[in-house]
Amino acid sequence: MSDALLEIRGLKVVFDGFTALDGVDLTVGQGELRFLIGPNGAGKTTLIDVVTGLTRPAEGSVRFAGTELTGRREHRIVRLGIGRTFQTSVVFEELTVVENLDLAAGFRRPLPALLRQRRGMSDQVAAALDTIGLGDLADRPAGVLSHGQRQWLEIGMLVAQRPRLLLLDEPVAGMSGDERDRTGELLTEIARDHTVVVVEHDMEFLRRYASQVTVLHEGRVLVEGDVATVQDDPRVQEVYLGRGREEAA
Amino acid sequence: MSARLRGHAPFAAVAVLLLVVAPLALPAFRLDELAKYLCFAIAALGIGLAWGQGGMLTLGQGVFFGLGGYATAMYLKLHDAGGDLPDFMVWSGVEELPALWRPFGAAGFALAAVVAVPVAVVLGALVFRQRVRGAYFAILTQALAAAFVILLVGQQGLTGGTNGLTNFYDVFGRDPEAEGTQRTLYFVTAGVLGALYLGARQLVRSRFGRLLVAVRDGEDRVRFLGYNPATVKTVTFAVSAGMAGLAGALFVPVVGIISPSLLGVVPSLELVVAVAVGGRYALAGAVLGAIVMNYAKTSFSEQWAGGWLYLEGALFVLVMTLAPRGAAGLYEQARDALARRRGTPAPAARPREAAT
Amino acid sequence: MRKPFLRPLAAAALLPAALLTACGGQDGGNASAGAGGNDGNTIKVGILHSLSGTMAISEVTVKNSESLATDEINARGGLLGKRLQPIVEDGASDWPTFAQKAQKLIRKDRVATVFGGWTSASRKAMLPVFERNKALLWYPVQYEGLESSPYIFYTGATTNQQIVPGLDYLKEKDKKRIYLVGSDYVFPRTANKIIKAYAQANGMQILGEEYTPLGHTEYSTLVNKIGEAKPDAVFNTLNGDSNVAFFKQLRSAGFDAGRLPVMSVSVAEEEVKGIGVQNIAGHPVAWNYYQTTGGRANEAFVRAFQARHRGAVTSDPMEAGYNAVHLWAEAVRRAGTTDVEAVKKAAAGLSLDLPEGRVTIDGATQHVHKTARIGVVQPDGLIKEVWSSREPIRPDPYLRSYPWAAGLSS
Amino acid sequence: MTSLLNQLPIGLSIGAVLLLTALGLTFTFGQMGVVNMAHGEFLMAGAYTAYLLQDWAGAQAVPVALPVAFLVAGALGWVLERTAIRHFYGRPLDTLLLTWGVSLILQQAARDLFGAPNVQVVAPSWLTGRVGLSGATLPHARLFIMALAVACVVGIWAYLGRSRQGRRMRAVMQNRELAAVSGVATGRVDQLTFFIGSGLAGVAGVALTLVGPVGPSIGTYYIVDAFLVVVAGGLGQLRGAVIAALALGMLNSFAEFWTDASLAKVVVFAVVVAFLQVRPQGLFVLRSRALT
Repeated sequence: MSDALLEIRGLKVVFDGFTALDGVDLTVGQGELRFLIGPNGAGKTTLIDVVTGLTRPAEGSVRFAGTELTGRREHRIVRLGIGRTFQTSVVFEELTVVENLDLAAGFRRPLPALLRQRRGMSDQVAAALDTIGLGDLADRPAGVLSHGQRQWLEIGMLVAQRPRLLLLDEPVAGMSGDERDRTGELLTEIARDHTVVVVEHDMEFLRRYASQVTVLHEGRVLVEGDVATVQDDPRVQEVYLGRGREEAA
Repeated sequence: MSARLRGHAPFAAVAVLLLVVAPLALPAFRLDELAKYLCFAIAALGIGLAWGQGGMLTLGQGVFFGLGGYATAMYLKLHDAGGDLPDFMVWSGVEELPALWRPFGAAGFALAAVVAVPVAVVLGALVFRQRVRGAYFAILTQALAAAFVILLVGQQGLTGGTNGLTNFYDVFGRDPEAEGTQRTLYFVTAGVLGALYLGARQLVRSRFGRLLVAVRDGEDRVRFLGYNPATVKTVTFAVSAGMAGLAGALFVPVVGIISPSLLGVVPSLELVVAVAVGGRYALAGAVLGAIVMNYAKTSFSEQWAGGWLYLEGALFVLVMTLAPRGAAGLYEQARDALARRRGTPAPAARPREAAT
Repeated sequence: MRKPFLRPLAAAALLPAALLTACGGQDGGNASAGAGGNDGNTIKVGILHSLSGTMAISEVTVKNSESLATDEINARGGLLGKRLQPIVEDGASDWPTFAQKAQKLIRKDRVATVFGGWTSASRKAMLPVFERNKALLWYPVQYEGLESSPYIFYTGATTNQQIVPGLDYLKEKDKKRIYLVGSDYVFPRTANKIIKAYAQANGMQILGEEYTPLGHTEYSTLVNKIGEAKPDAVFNTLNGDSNVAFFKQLRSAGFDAGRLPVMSVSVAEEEVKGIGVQNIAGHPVAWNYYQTTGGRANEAFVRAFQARHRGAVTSDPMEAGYNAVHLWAEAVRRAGTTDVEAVKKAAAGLSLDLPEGRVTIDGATQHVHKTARIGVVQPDGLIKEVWSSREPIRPDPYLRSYPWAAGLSS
Repeated sequence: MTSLLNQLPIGLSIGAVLLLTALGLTFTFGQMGVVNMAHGEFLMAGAYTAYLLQDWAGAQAVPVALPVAFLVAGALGWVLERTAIRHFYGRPLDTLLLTWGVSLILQQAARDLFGAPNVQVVAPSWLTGRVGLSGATLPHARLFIMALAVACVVGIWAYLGRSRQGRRMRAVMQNRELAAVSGVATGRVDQLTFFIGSGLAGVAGVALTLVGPVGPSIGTYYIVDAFLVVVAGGLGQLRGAVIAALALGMLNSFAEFWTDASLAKVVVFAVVVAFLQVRPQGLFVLRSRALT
């Protein structure tokens, strides 16, 4: 499996006696766009939290390009080339759009360079700004952005980090129809030259943009495969139709 | 270009006021008082940086102020004693110069402000690495100030106890009570304040400054941008401590005394109050807050002693409830309102009041 | 986004600077007025105590008795044909403020003399200001000795007028095993050094020496240690609120005055009420003056003071402050001027009948001869004298005349 | 040896004082994120309540004052919550500074109302005795404080666990948003929490008149230690506060026995800092999945 970028084996996470993940195996290949779905409490976000160092697993291993990630601190994992977004977007409202992007692009800078003022825009930042299409708002504080724009800015910040693996946690939650389309296009564009894992509830969005899907249920992997296979799987239908239909809508 | 010039005009105006007008208009002892306020303003600048920009509410700046102050005072004492024991050690029954004092004989002044920095680095590294923050950090620094005072007071032979260190006869070759010396010290203090202000402003505008604001508003998010917030905070905390140390180092020759009562919980809090009233998000607000509040305290207690506590308390409650961004924030609001009436677009987005 | 950092600077800077400048102008005008506080029809004197902060509780009472004294002098026709004009300043329980206010009184107000201070720390902070400006300070509180500034007059007791007599009394009562308890600051530490030297020379035994931080309120461990050591008496140099906690906890652990007398040197009539009479009644204290001290001068003093402050008690530091004003005024009368050097010369050997009895200034040390008095706290909260040195004791701040104290002040 | 044994009950009684002073804070700080620096002045209000009741209740002022002080301090807290603190939820640092301003005003007000010197609160005679306990002696006053602390803890525990209001309070403590959408009027719960937290300070203030001074600045003597207990115990954690208070009480007792009072304070502080290195969130933590 030389092209596997992320390899998760036997992952178990326990919160105060509640088992959130129970022996999850997952492999994401280089260049892949993978969707992670499942009803509430299935452990999707927990899985991302473990990969990015926010949560410590009780058992199991997470290897990224051959490096073990468990036990490393969050910023170290980012420096290895993994970036993520959060369900509720966190951009720095007092900083301008460009400053937000510049910050994201800058963690490789040495300390002395940090002490200088930013002049203009680096290519990296300009490219990210172009990708997310917020050029008009470049010098406005992020606090004035709409919800959708903030999500895009977050994605832009992620791109500006130049990670090898992007983890997006519900990028279209709370978006209007137009914004979803725009985000979908953005996602497709990014997936062209990045490895991306998307956690999503929205089945419609899933059908339009996903190819490979992993379904989690009660802390375990239920099904894995392409969209059609997964949708037709009776177990998935049971899980979703039984209780989760309204959540998925 | 003209905008940049305009940006510097207020600074120049204040510089002229402090360096030319005040020395000409004020009698010597008022100038000496102003010099004292400027020392507090230097410490306040550090708090503005750590708290306003970095979100670290440090209630123990008195500790660093004290480290700087005691270092200078120890140097001056040794210098006065000229090879003998400092006077207070004689009363306290100390017979031989303690080892702790020896280094301060020579390069005392150079050491003065520097002492605070490594202490802050060690403390910051320990505390921030473990993600102790917000109210926890505030309470911890407050307890540190309390413990530091107890320690200082308990070691009378080393520190002069509650009396502190005072009675210096010779400050760098000059009589500290002479008006000429006081004038010189005033200029030195004002100069240091100006330089530190410009330095701090540069820091705030730099990428590091942007990063610091990001850490303040979303420490955990910053971690996922690949930075270690603990490092950013430790560096800022150390810079802020260094400023407090320098303030203490200048305070000693200006006022002629350093004692534990200047470093405890209450004086540390009063510095923070001054910053809050002046405007925590603006460095200039912090500086001016310290000057105005200390001036008000002096002149108010000359008129109605008990009333100062009411005034300070009430002012504080009002500022926190009605204008949490302090005087500087009010000024900005007024300016924006004016700009809106003239039809120019107002710069949007104020910093949110940081949660934790 | 970035400009705003500077703008408020200009706006707000104008306010305090303008204010300072404005009052600076005033100051300049005053500064040129007559020297030595001798200004036309008035003589200015400074009164500098903490009117706010933690020390206000004690110092305000001294300010009141000093004001009483200046008013008495004015009522009797003033001094050198002029009225005394007291200028009251607040030291705010903050030692640098004491130094700066002293400087203001001397340089701006040009006062003839200053009465002020309570804590050693405030005196130490003011000392260089008075010495450099060659101005006079009258310090009215008992203190730890080992000081004799040519520009300070000390009207409170030094150690040989309070601590040493206290020890003499304990020795006389055959209390030979002593436990030392004090707040952690200069006076208790110095006092205890003296006590230890005295004990060694007089066959007394020091069973323990404990200090607690100022404002400490938890004494159960200390009481336990005392209980274990089983001393005959405790010598107490605790300060302020700590005394309340100490006496309450000592009593509730079963130690009353009969079982374990506690000799206090910082508990006067003022403090007894807060401690609770039932907690301290029967314990001895050492001072030079009590409200109950006999004599016409004291009757008049107590009457005058209580006429102004109903229900108030008079205590040793208050009386020493009152004395300071009268002693200075008498010295000025004799010198015929308020000039500092002339007043100092006239004050040497000066003797007056004051509430505590005959008080004489010792020219060499600028302290006063004082009668030592041991009192016992009464159930009504006042203190009754049970022992006295009869004669005023010559002040000896460095304890040079006591062989056992050799080496204490090196 | 007996005196060393004596330190055990002394440690317990120091712990009881710490617990009483900190108990209210675990509520206001824990549930509401309010760093109430005026908590010490609510203690003071309780102490002065006992003083004022002496005229009426005579020597039994202390027990009579307990419920009254609870109401008085609680009312003060409630007014503070309604007028100022409710605008500050989610900004603990601002509440810290705000309440410090309030504490300055209350201290000066006490000075103006009751005078700067300490006042006298006479303990009832049944609280002045002591009991022997296998060589160790324990004053009745200390036993009373311990019993009061136990009573308060049990009362709070029962209230939180058994009553409807208490369960609502716990719900808000654990997840404010969820409680709000489940129909809990969080605003009313906040008012009640602040009332109870402040009221507990009043009760502690009455108890402290048995062992300490009664004056305008007593709040400042207890506040820093009380916060250390809350920080070490973990926010809003009753059992955390109990264990932390007892542990710090014991530590204080033995550290002072072997060294002195000043050093004992420094030791306590150092231990708390070291402890926070191991457990930055205190003894017990409320888990939350949100990225704060």
